[in-house]
Amino acid sequence: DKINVGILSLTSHSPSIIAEAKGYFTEQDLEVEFISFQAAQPMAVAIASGDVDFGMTAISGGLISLADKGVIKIIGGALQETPEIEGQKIIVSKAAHDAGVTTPAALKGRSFGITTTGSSFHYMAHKIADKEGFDRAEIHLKPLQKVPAVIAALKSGQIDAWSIVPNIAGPLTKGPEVVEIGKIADYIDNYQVTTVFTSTANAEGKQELVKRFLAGLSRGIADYNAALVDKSMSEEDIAAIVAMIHKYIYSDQPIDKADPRIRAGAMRINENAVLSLASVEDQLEWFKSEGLVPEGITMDKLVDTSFVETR
Amino acid sequence: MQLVLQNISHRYGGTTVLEDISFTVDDGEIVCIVGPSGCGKSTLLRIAGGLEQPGAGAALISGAPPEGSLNPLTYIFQDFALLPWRTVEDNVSLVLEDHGIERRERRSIIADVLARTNLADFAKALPRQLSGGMRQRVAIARALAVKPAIMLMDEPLSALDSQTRELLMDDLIALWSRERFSACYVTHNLNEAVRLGRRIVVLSRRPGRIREVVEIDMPLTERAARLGELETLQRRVWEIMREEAREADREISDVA
Amino acid sequence: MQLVLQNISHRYGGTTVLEDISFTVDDGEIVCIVGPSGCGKSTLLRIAGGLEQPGAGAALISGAPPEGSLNPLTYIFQDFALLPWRTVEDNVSLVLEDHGIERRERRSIIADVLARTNLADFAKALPRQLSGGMRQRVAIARALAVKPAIMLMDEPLSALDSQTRELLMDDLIALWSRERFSACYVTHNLNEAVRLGRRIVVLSRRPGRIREVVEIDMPLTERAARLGELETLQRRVWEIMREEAREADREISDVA
Amino acid sequence: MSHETTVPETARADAVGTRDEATLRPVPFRGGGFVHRPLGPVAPIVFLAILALWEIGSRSGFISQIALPAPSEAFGALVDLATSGMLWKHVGASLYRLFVGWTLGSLLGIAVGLAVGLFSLARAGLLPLVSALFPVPKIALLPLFIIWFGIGEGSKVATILFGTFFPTVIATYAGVDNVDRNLIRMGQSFGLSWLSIVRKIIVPGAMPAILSGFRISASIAIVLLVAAEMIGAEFGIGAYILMAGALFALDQLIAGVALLSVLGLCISWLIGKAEKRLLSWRA
Amino acid sequence: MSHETTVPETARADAVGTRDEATLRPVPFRGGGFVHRPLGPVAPIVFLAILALWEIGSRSGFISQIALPAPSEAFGALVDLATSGMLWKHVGASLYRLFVGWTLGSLLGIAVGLAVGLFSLARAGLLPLVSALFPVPKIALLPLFIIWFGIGEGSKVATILFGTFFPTVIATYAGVDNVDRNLIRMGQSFGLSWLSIVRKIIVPGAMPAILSGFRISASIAIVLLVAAEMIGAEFGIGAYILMAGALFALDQLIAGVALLSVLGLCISWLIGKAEKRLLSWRA
Ligand SMILES: Nc1ncnc2c1ncn2[C@@H]1O[C@H](COP(=O)(O)OP(=O)(O)OP(=O)(O)O)[C@@H](O)[C@H]1O
Ligand SMILES: Nc1ncnc2c1ncn2[C@@H]1O[C@H](COP(=O)(O)OP(=O)(O)OP(=O)(O)O)[C@@H](O)[C@H]1O
Ligand SMILES: [Mg+2]
Ligand SMILES: [Mg+2]
Repeated sequence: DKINVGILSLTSHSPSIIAEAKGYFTEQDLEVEFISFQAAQPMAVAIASGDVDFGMTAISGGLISLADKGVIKIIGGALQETPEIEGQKIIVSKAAHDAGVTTPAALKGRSFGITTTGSSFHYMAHKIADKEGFDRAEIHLKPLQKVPAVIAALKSGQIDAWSIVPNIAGPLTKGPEVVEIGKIADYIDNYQVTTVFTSTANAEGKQELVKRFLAGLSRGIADYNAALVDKSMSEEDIAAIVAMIHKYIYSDQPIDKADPRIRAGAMRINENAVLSLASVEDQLEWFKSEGLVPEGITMDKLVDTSFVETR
Repeated sequence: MQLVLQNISHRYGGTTVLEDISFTVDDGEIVCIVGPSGCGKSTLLRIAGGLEQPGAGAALISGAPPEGSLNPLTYIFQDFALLPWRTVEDNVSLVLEDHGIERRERRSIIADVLARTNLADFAKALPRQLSGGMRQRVAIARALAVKPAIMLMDEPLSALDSQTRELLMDDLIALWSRERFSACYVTHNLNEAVRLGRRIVVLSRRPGRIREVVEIDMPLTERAARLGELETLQRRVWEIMREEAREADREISDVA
Repeated sequence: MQLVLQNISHRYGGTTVLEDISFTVDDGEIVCIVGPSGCGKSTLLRIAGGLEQPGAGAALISGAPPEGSLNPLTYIFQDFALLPWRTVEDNVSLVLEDHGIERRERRSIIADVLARTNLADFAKALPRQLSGGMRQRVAIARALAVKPAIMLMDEPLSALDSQTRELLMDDLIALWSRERFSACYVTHNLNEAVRLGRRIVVLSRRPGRIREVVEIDMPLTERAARLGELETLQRRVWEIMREEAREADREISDVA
Repeated sequence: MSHETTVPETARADAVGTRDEATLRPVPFRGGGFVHRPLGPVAPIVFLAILALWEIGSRSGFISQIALPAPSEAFGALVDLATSGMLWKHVGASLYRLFVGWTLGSLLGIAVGLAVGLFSLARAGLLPLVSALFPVPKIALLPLFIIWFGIGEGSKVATILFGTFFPTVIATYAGVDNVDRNLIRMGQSFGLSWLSIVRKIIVPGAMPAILSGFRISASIAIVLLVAAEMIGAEFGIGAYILMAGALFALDQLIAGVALLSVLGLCISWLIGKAEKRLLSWRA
Repeated sequence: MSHETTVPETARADAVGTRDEATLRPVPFRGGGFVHRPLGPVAPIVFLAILALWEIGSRSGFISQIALPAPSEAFGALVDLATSGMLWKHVGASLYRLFVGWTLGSLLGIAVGLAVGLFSLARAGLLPLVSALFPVPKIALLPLFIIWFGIGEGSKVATILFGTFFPTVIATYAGVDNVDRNLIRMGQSFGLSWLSIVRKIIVPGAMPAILSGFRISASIAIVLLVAAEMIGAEFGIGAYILMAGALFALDQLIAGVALLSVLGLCISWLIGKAEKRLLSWRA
């Protein structure tokens, strides 16, 4: 069967690329075409409209909205914060650091970069505020649409703080403009950062296809974790996998430049796409509490638990 | 063919423009209509040609149009009304195209009328390349192409400078001498009226009523030589109109 | 004050427009310039008024302008050249504002010239509310406001219909009888030329050369009564020009 | 009157002077058409009909929920916005940006446009630049604007300023070019100073063109509001629309777009008023 | 000639007929100005001067690297793009979208514009809708466009189609309205059929307005290219610019913007050619 898989230019989307390159999807009798997106929200919309079959992104307000309209479903988990692997960082600009923002507690009254309202960054900012015990409104959110825009704003000191995955945070904190002040893991337990999702039509009408996709993906996830997170593969195999990924990610840079970027700070992706329901529910509750999604949406409407193991 | 205007009145919105106008244009006769600005001359001519429906009264025709006439009542406009994107010959062709005349015959009609108006050399020229006088000649050629029974001319010379007007008036008189067309000729210019008109219908200022109808018995071709007599006639018409014209001139339009 | 044109020639790009024109406008005298379309009449007048620099020759003035003249050489344009966004009085005011005349005096000058041109009732009207004849009267009032020594008039009546033209010609003659202004009066219209001119300079078609200068000794005020004599004169001028006019009319412009 | 002489002269002569009452018939009417009759309240009826059809389509499920929300839902979103008091915050923020950006852009544009219209050197030097930069999409420049003007009000105002500057330049210089040369010549012939001619003849003469340029620049400014508020805007109609898009809250999206539409109508109404006042001298 | 009669009659009489050669003096020149002299190659000189200054500023560090790359770098990016063969892929993809979207939008726009221009009912019903939808920013509708037209070429073409449709409608109906009523009346007076009048008088008469509408719609189409290629475009100049912007690769960004500018110039040159051919009848 032919399926379309949406990807973003982020290393966390590598498992499906690996699965395709290594023929795991072909084994499942799936012919995969990758469709690149600049942002998560259009991918969710494209899945709703049936242009794309499967995608993997953070849970956003747009995704929940579409789930509420009964057109898409979360079917598995992907990136998740785990205690033993380095997780997302809270970073601040040099200027803010000099002004005394050395711990997340000092973010009260500071500006915090996000891409769009209802994005995972928005969630993280509020979770920090909640845990540090100040009002959510006291952290000033600056929607900047795109990750690179946030980076630029942070580097030039136009915003004070941001939170981001380690492979982006790493290179930033190496430079003089950005300082790390904390970890997201301290504020959110077992944060299910990204999930696998598909259209309701697929989840309900083509369950067998979904299963085959997840099976192929799971093998890709296993390879990804082995190669980049646990580094339990031989260097040759790792290099081969990096080369596969490079076809889609950082493809505008030569392989020798892209290679370290791909390897740096890879985060664990749940084996067999296991899903943390607790984290998803926490996120859903937050969206509801902020009035970003319709009141009536339930976990049942958002998640189809029949495909993967949950915890 | 005759054109008969019977008790025509007309109003635009609240203002009466024409009141109870009746006269007849006989075959082979040029009737001139003069009157001050805005007295409704153009409106009257539009009614006569069926371009506008009169508020009261009727424009009637009697008698059959001459054989082969494609458009018995044909206009000649003050601003020439040539299509600027068509050459001279195509402008003439325009009015023949809807009549199912075959190409060959159309071309011969066009050549004929252009020759009769001395325009043969200009067949391929665009209107913008021609002087005002030549443009009006093209409009006349176009009118001739449809073999009209009666020509309705709305100040055909008033967009031209006075020398060109003089030249065209000579042409018109020559044309009339050859073809004896009938015409209803609207003008401001009393000199034109006395040079061309068999009768001159003098209108009052708005609302236009017939003030007087002046008959001129002198044959058209003799008039150039008897300008003195015409001068007195022209003076007489001007005396009738002078005050009306002055009033019309001093009218102030909507202070909106 | 006299205006002296000496051997004026002018060319635009490759085409010679004027060739070796010389004549003089004496004090209190109206000189008419007639000639076929495009022969360079307007160009000549622009040169006379210092709006254009002649290719060769010179426009000169001799004698002092009358006391208090703000603008010795003053134009009256064919298209009236009124500012459409100013009322009649403000249009007159425009030409006084740059001369440092104080407000009170300005108002009295405006009232004076409007009264002399019978425009007092129209002081607050906008140009668009006026008929063409009234607009040209405003332009004349504006010209009077700067106390000109010589008026340069470029076909001042040719944008008007012939009845209004007749009325304005009467006004001009009355004005001249009172004020004896000198003027250089360009026109196409031979009737105007013989009614107004002390001398008529007849130009050939382009390049404009002086064909003939016709002197008319009859006093202006008598001319209305002696139209017969003028008629012959007009005929004579027309005979001189007819062929030139016909040629000019049949000229085809750039086939670009 | 004929092309050949086939019509016998006698037939003509017969007709002269005789009026055959029996054959009197009216001149056929052939005018009419090609004019616009006012048709009464068609526009509101069409508008309401579309809304009604849309509502019915949505309710019956014919128009899918994810394709388009029902107008009533969009209206509901608008009411929510108003009751929560956020409406004024959003509208206020946008109006401020529009006002500042548009005013500065227009002033600069008029100044440059006058220079281009009056001085050959300015025309030769600036006009090609203006023509080259006018069609550059402003969203493409957002990253640069962030660097140049920051993520605060600066970049938002600048986006709108840039968007309004170029059309105003073009409208102004075209207006100056279109001022009747005869009026300028008249001014010169009365010895008016250069400045008087510019102030009293050229500027008022170019005013209709400048005002109609305002219409265009105002709609461009409104269109650019969304782009401008992409960067770091908490409030503003554009930010509201972007947020609605990100959350896929189509009711709010439509509500926001309707707000922009209404804003555009209001501004063009205001400009219409200004035209009526300033250009009352026109027919 | 004076307002009061203070000037003595004798002073006048003296002057008549005497020409005082000594006082002969030229008429003061007061024309001139307010015309545009062609100044030779000022535009290219200004353009080159700006590029040179910019380059020097960048090299000397006066213009910071992050604020603006040197023009040579942007040119380098363009050369890279060309040598890698990607240039044609990007340009080709964009041209295809522009062509299809603009053609469909223009055809539909002309059809609707003619209907609005010719029929009172269409005018009353459609015109308010067109006016209301024209100023809606297309980026605001992107999420809807994905649902309606998918993420393939559909939504990109639709964005451009929508962008070009409305201005074409407005240009066309305004053109029809501006056709000389006297020409229409002439057509009627010669008994031309309704269709003949529309085909031979109204359409050619509206052509100048339609063509100048094309100029506007073409630049709008180019501006919208960036917005259109926001959704799922791998290739295209807009996609290239967006990618460059996302990576803050300012040299590529400037290169892409320059490409758009050149594209705009080419299209307006083509339209100029078309105008010359189709409107050769104008002065
Ligand atoms: N379609 C129209 N709607 C309303 N009023 C009109 C219309 N056509 C003409 N009028 C008015 O009717 C009056 C007579 O107009 P008409 O054009 O017939 O006068 P005219 O005698 O031809 O004038 P002119 O000598 O200036 O050509 C004028 O006051 C004019 O403003
Ligand atoms: N500024 C100009 N540049 C180039 N050619 C010009 C210019 N002004 C006038 N001409 C040309 O010079 C010739 C004379 O023009 P001018 O306007 O002086 O003639 P005119 O006698 O006033 O004509 P008309 O009787 O039509 O008013 C014409 O052929 C005209 O095309
Ligand atoms: Mg009329
Ligand atoms: Mg002239």
